[in-house]
Amino acid sequence: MITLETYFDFVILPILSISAMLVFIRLYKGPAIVDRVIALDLIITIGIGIITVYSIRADQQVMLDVAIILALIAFLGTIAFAYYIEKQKK
Amino acid sequence: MLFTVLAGLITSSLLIPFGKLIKTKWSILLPFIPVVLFLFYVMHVPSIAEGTNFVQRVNWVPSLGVNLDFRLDGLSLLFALLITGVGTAIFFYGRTYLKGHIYFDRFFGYLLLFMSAMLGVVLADNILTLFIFWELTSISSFFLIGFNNDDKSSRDSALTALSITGLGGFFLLAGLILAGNIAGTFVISELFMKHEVLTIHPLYPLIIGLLFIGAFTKSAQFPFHFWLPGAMKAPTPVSAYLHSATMVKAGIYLLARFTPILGGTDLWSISLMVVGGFTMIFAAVHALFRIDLKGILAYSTISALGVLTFLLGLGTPAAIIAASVFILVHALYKATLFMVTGIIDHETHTRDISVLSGLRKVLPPVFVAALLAALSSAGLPLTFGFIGKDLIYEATLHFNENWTIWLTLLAVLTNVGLVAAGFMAGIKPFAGKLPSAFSNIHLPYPSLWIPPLVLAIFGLAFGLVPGIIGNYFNHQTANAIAGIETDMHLKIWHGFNLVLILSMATLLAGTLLYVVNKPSSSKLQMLARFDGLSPQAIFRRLARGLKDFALFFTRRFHNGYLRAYHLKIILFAELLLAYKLWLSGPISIDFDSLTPLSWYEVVIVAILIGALYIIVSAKSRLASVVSTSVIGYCMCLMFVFYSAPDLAMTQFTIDTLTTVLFVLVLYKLPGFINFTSKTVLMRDALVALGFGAILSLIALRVLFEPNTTEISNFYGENAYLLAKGKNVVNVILVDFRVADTLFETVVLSIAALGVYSLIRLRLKSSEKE
Amino acid sequence: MIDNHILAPVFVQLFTAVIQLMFWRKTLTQRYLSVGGSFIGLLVAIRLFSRVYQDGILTMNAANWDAPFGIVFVADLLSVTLVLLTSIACFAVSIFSSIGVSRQRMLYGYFPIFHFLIMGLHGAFLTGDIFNLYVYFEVIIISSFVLMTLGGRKAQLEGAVKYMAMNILASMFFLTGIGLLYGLTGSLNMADLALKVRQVQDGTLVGITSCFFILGFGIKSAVFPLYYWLPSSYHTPPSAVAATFGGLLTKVGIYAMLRVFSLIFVPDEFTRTLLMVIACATILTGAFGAIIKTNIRRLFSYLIVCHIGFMIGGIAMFSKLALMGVVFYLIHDIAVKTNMFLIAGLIRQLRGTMDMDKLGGLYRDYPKISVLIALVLFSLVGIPPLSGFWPKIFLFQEAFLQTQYFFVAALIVGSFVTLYVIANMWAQVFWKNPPREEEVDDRFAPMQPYRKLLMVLPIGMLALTTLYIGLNAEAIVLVAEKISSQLIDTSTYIEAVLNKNNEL
Amino acid sequence: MELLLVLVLGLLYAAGVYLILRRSLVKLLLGIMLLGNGTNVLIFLLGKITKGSPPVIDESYKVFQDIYADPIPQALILTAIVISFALTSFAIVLLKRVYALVNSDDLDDLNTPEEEDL
Amino acid sequence: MIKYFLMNLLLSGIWVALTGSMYYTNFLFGFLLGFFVLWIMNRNETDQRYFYRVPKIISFIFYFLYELIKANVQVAFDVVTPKYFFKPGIVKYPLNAKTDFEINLLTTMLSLTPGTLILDVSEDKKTIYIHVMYLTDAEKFVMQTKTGLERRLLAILR
Amino acid sequence: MKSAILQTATRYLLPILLLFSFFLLLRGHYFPGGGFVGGLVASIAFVLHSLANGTASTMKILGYKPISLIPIGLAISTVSIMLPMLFNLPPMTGLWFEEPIPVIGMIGSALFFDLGVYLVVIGVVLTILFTIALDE
Amino acid sequence: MIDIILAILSTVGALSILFASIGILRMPDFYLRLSVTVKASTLGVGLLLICAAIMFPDVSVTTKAIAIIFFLIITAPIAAHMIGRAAYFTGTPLWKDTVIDQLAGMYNKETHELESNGGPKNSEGGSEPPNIAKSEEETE
Ligand code: NA
Ligand code: NA
Repeated sequence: MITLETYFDFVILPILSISAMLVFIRLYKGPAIVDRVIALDLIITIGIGIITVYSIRADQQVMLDVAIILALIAFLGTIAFAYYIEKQKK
Repeated sequence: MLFTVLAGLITSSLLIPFGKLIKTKWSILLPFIPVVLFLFYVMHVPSIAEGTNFVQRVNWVPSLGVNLDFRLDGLSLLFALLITGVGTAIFFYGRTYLKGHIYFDRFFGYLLLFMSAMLGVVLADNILTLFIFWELTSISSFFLIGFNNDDKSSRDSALTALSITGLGGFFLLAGLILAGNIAGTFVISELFMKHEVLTIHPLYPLIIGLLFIGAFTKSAQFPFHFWLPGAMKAPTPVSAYLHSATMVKAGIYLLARFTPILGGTDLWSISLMVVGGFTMIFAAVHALFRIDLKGILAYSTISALGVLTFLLGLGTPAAIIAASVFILVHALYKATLFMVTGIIDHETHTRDISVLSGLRKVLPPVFVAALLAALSSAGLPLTFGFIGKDLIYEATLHFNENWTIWLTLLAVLTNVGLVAAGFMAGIKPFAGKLPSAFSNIHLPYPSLWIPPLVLAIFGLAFGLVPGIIGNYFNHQTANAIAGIETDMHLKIWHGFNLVLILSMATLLAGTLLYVVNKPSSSKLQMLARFDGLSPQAIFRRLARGLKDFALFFTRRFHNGYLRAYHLKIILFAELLLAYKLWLSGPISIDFDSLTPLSWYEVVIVAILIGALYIIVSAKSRLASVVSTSVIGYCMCLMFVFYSAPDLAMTQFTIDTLTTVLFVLVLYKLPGFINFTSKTVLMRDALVALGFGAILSLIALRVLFEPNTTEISNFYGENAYLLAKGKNVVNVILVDFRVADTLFETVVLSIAALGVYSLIRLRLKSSEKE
Repeated sequence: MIDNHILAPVFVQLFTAVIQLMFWRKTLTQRYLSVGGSFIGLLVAIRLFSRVYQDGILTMNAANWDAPFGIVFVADLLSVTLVLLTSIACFAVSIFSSIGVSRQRMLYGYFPIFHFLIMGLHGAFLTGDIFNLYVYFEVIIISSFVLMTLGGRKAQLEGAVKYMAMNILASMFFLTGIGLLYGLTGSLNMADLALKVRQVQDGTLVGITSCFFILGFGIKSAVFPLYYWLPSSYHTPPSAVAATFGGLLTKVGIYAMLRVFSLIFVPDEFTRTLLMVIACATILTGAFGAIIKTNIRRLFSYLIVCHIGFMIGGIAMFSKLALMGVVFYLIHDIAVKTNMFLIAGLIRQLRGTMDMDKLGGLYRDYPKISVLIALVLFSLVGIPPLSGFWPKIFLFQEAFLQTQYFFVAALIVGSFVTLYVIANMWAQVFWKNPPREEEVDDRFAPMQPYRKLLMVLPIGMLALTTLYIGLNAEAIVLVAEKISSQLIDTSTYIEAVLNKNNEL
Repeated sequence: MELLLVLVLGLLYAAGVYLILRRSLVKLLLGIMLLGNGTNVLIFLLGKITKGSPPVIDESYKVFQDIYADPIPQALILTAIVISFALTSFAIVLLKRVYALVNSDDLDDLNTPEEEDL
Repeated sequence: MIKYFLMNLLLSGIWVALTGSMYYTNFLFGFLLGFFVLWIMNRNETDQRYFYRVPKIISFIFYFLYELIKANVQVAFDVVTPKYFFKPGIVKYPLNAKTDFEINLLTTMLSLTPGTLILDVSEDKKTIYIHVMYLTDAEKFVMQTKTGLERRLLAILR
Repeated sequence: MKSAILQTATRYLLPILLLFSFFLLLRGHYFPGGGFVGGLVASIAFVLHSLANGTASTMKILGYKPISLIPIGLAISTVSIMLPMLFNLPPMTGLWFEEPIPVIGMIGSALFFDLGVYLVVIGVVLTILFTIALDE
Repeated sequence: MIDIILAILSTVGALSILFASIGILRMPDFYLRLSVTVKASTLGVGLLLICAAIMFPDVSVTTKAIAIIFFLIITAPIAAHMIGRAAYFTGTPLWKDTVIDQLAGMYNKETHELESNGGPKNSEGGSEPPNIAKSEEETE
């Protein structure tokens, strides 16, 4: 019988993992630095998803604390990149 | 005795604050120090003559076996008398010689230091104490040779002298320690009993080898002799005192002192005979070519030192008697000749014997002194030198049958040279016509010519009445050297025998040589063509070669390129670790004990590896930074998977901040330029992968090694009960291991201060250092 | 014995630094605080030393957790001796800095960081926990980076980059070693590790782990072939900073090596051979470098390398006698090397340069200072009976006992080169007249007398220390002997740390 | 899975070493950071990893009821990470100063000849 | 108005306390119950804005979710199929929204709806520039958004 | 570079992040968090503000130079560590109030220590970033 | 019942994320990639978080999940706006089939200020041509 646990393990997490891989390909390819930056941002977002699912699977809600931090401050990196990509051109 | 040794040291250090005072008429106090010391030692003569030895022991570093142990026996006393006696003459002479010199005080400071050191050497009853004073003589000699410090050749000579004697000193130290180790004591009087132990020890050759290097360098034996002529750059009193009468004899003293301890073997004798023999003839020949008075004296000194070494090598009682007398003979006439040279130099401003002549007319008392000394050096009957020479021939003639002729011939030839050299130095400047340039020369202060005259008269007196010195007390010197009772009977007249014939022949041949030999600068230049083969040149080439090699080596290793340093460090680490790993055998992996593999881990690791590849190959800085962030975030996820939420949080926040920082700084920088060739890249890649592989293998091995979890269990059990926290990692950070955390915040603070100052602080050019 | 106050030297420095931070930009106050703090630190260190000398090893269980569960601080004789010497050096440098460091640098935190550095050194000597040691190493590294770059010229930045890169590499090796050690034993307390390492089944792994410590501490203590950072950087910072570095930093590496290799890994045949090869190569490397350098600080840097070789050789021989030599040398070296760089600073003040080719005339113009300096220089050379001489006796003795003739030769070469370069330096700097008299930039003469005094006083103080070490060698030998016995027989240390005094 | 971490740490060390062998100061910095990460992974791995059991005691209990991850390596790595951050940030600023001074991040441009010694 | 909201929260809190169940659905239920009670009690008050606004907010949320899902499906379809159907462009959009908060909320909403993305706001905060994925006609897009999202949003806020 | 959207957002993100950082600080002893992460999050809040509004305006909010937080934080940590010595306990020993306090839990010297760490971290990160940002 | 809801929610969430990933990989220009990814991923993660909120009985988890969603919703558009604007600024090209670019030339080159009406007033070469790419190139 397919339980929710096995569903998470064999469907959801693989999908998320594959997504992360795909995004990484974009990060690898670029071509522009901004492409890499958004790829990075997306990887972190996917990371939040993975952590969420993982915390469900491991029955460890403390892991969600990590996700909070990711959600709150990940965009700082993106903003920093944006800020200085512009500054570089100036 | 301790006080006599320290007297000079203390006065010398007093001269640092009171130097100005002593430049005034108070300088008259200076010679009284050696005078008092001399009298002190003279008072000991009777008891020593009776065979008593004086011992004084003061603890200094007892746990090391280094103590201020002093012992006065015949050998020490002879040297102590020489040091203080000749010292007295030199102090009187020097006070006038250097009158008004701006560094008068420094000069006497060094001289006093030297006197102390020298007394220490000869009195020490502990080989390490002896060494301590030995080195001090080198140092004071260094300062005295370089006394005219604005003259480059003085400085160079001082450096050469110190290098040679210093290097010898370190060998000597090694030798002494080795001997002390084997014998189990550093006390000389105890070492006498260890003769057997030391001489049969397999390391015996090493001991005496090291000892010889020390003695030969100090006593200017071939091939280390060349520093001594250079040392003549020192003011003349110094040459007279250190470089003829006393310091250079320290090596002889050492050999003599160690004769009863280490001597008596073929190795010992033959080495000394070969080195001494070669040195004496080599230097005697060289002396004949000099035109500088000091040069002649320097080479004849070397030759005389060779003679002494040679005699100690012969090692028979006769030879030892000869040596113990010759030490005194030589000191007296050589010091005199040097002082005379000093006066000549002082008055005529030249020391070139091809220019000097007829000075007897203007400097009669000086001439008398010089004449007496020259005759003593020539071994004219009735002088002390005659007795010395007699004893030498006595020694060579009565050595081993097979060698007699050769050894005697060698001695004769050397003496012929020395006779000629002595005449060149003592008679030549005074003979002949007085050039007009020198006609208005006046006799200097008596304090300048009385000391040499006194010494010269002593040379005559001891010759006339050899018994007063020789039989009375000098045979105790010989006893001390030989370690047994010697049979010494010095007489003016031994009767008409082979020795006398040889003496006369020597004198005759020497006089003839003096008459025939006309040293000139052209001859000297001819000789200079062979300079390339001289030990000095060889040493110089060696030194230059060493310097070139040092330059090459230093440049090669420390070439200024950080990456090259890293490469060497990493390669060294790899070699070391790979070797160890290879020794440790194959690895077995217990797959069952591993945690199960999951999809997401593989993907995260794949991404991490991809990011690593981007960093390694990136052409753009920002792409590298983005990839570094990716690595950080992947690590963060790994930490989440493997139950480390605190780590994940910290890694993530810090990574984000680092990214911000990087971006803040990097946006100005241009893209990477690839400077490096493909081969280098390949090499580095191999090195890097090798390092990674080694680390992986090590980690793998350690991973399967069982360990105890006592401490982490303790933390788990007590985190809440005792430390009142449930997040054990945090409890560790703020309680169990709070010391780490406190100082970690200090690290952070320092970094912030550093950043602040690095950016803000702009020094004015005047403040830059 | 338990004593809750053994961290006092650390806290004194920490407080000094923190209070100075509160007086940010008040340079005069900072100067007073620095000298005052250093003085108190010195008193505290003396007290601690005498207590340990009399009562034996003192321990303190930080946060009241018994070893091996918490971090334990251990004051054994080796630690407190080094703490004492560091305090002496700190006091001297602190006085020197008040004149020898520019006001601009003080405005940007020179003093607090200097005290943090000293604090790190004290901590490193006193801790009994290997990871805690790592933390102090980092305190030392970061504060030395900052001191090195403070107001950086290009050369200083160059030096700092190289210093930084290689020292971080050293930390990496060290930390990796700690990780492996934890993996093998599950412990970090050094005394506990001493026991647990012996229980590790796979002995080769212990050997491998020890290599990481050799690498890490080897870089720290600048041995061949890991020494590059030292001659790349020590000639660049202000002299007061260079003095702290030259006197103390490489010695922490030696200290750590002594500690770790006596307590945790007792050197096996391979390690000893390796260390001996390293020692000989280090001596030669330092000697070669010293011969060719004309800048006195570059020359001193290589001399440091050379003399590190002496100590490593002693560790390689690892016997009571050899370690006595190492400890004695360590004591001597801290006092002398610190002073050497202060002297370099003074020379620069006197002449405006540190290049021997341009220097000269000091003996003519400043005879008394010259005599003072000569004393230090000849102590460095080891002219007997000055301080550098004594430890060589031990080293020679032990080298002969263990038939390490290469080491004997290296010792002779190293000693000789030291003698030669120092004598040459004397001839160049003091005897020779300056090649261009008109270019002499004497900044010392116009200084106010008390400032002159403040510059010379620390040099004199350290010289006196050196003189004491040399002339009263007996006292030092006794200390070295005790330390060496403790290093050879670590059971007292282990008992002192791990004693279950609750159960007694 | 431990083997994965073994691979990761090896590659981190390798990449770090490769980068510190380059001429660019930026790469040097990145290399140092990677070496730091490699060391952290090594410590983490050798503390014996476990999944899904953080060393946090459950709210309703006073001691652990189940196995839990070894907290010591985590605390050590936490300290190491913070220290690395301190060093890295200082180094990054050093990079900035170097760039301002020599107008490149090429380490060779930073080399100062001995003639410029004080 | 804030008074009502706080009152409502208090009521739902009391409800949770009374029932003793901390489960969030219980809180939600308590909130709705409280809203209903408040509405009943204050039917004759003049200020009825709170009671209008809450249903408006709820309906807006549903509107937004609907738009979100619809557009997401559209984009998802476009993403996975080989052919691209979109016609992207950057459109200038004059704002009715005045305050910072209004602008911010609007831009967030727009950005979160698939197919549109705020690139920038002009310096005088009168215009925003939107990147639109499916742009047939710029004017038409502006009109649709004005009457759709912006109007509804402003209705809640004002 | 100025972005109205970002500026408006930081107006409410700053308090949220600060609040969150306190939350992390206070609960560190029981859940993941603590002084380090708390301090980092707090400093990120200010960094974000400075990116949006310029460093000068952030400095205005802070009132003091961030560098002055460093000695304060260090002093708090150090004092909390040395306090036990007054009670003749080894330094760094944890001291606790008898009764737990609601929300925070047990109050002890560890919390003060963590507070010191928190302040130091904020001081450090802001000093570093602002110094660089102002050096343009 | 609840399991089925969870399965649906999680599947939709995961697929959203997958579409975002495919989008960022496939979309022809930067702006399209950005546009696709921001919302899809936010939606996806949001749904997964809702799953977590339902799975864990604690209120704290629910509040945490809501907090995360809230943070994502407010931060993601800001990040997108910032990076999009930076990209436009640095001349990241638009796709070749882009219909219109009303932003072209609206930025003041020196001050980076954005005009609102009537196009560029300052002379400076007048209206710039739209920044539409012919092909993808490395632009750094
Ligand atoms: Na949209
Ligand atoms: Na924590």
